[in-house]
Amino acid sequence: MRVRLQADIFDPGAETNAFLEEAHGAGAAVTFTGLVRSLPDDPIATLTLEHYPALAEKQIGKMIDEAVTRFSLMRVEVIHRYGTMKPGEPIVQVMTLAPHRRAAFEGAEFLMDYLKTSAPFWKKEETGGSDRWVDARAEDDLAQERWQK
Amino acid sequence: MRVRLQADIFDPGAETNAFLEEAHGAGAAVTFTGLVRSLPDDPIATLTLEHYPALAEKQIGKMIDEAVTRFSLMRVEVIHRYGTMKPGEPIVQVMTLAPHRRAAFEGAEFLMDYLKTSAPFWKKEETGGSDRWVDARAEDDLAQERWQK
Amino acid sequence: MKVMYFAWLRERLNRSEDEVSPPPEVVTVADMIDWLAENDEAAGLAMEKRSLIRAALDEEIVSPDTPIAGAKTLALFPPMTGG
Amino acid sequence: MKVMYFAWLRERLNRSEDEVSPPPEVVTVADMIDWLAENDEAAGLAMEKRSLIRAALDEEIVSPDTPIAGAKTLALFPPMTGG
Repeated sequence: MRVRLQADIFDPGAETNAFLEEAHGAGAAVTFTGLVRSLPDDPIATLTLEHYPALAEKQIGKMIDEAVTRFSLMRVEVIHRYGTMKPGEPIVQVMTLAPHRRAAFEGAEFLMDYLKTSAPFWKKEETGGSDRWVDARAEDDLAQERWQK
Repeated sequence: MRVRLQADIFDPGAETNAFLEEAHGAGAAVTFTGLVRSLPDDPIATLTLEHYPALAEKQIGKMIDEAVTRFSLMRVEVIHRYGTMKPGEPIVQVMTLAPHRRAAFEGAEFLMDYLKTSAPFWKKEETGGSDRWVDARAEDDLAQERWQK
Repeated sequence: MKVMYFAWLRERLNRSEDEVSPPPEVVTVADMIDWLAENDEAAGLAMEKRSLIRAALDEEIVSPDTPIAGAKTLALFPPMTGG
Repeated sequence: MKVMYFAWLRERLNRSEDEVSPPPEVVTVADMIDWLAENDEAAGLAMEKRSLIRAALDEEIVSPDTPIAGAKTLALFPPMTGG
């Protein structure tokens, strides 16, 4: 299963190990784990992700196809959560497998850059009493644009 | 412990989970795992890594200091094996933790590029009856050079 | 035609979808947004900044000039913040 | 002074280290490599291509023109292939 959308928390290391079980003789594996951030100068209580399930699955599937072709990846898996989560919990994990490191790194970065701007999820931060929808970042748009041929 | 050199095999996912236990509110974690490659057109029986222990520990420590400063990483860990290992086994793992994804990715790539060219390890592939020392790749020198300011 | 709303757009409209029958002069996604905004005060306010509204037609992300003819579902939402 | 050898250099010399006392005209790492190559046929052959020999002086990677005065250990090895 290349795309998994779930409300439940997942175990980052266990997912990596399961992914590596079929390593097919590959030389390089990259795991990116996105965590619910909570820095001292910007603490949050919880993060809630709303999503559009059918479109999310379709969009991420397309991104994976593109990444596999473009970077000749041997395998890719994306896990993305929705619902409410606490600081420190994993939100998203992207795993790539390739003969050499450059492709594994680039494939994972490409997928993360696209997930940020083109996967139908919306983040809302709850900080004590007030809620705020997270604005899309211009930086993320730029990160995505650098992959455009 | 930021650098670990060992002959024993390690568990990639368990190492990532231990690393993530002190996530310090970070938003992004990257794990790179280098595996003993064995592709159909270039199969190997075993891979043996020779190393120069004191220099390896020192060199990797310097690389980590440089990566932490340069990419403002919150935490880094490098595990590197030596001795004889079989295809599919992990050789090296680099883990980085940062507020945002770009730094975590770049820090891990930087460390891998430096490990390839500047950490005193030498790989020998055993393929059926014959042994051969792996040549340094010009590609790896170029990958390292791109980080030079 | 079903229109779905997500994130703050859903919250400001206080509903997650509408079932609508736009008149024949509503041809594109942009026309549809204009028509929804004209016929509902909450929608008019929520979608005042058109540049903040993204659309998907039958689970395909589309630009505002895309014709809606034949589509069953239009989803309207703010810029995505996944990952 | 101790000289250590690694990888195929160690294999071709059939030993992992030497204890040597170079004459005073041996000033730099490059001089030391020349001196070792002159005084041992196996070393001469193994280090024929000087561009393939890297050096570390007291656990510090150095260039061939580095003076060896005062150093306890010189390590000689092929280009590294870590990671």
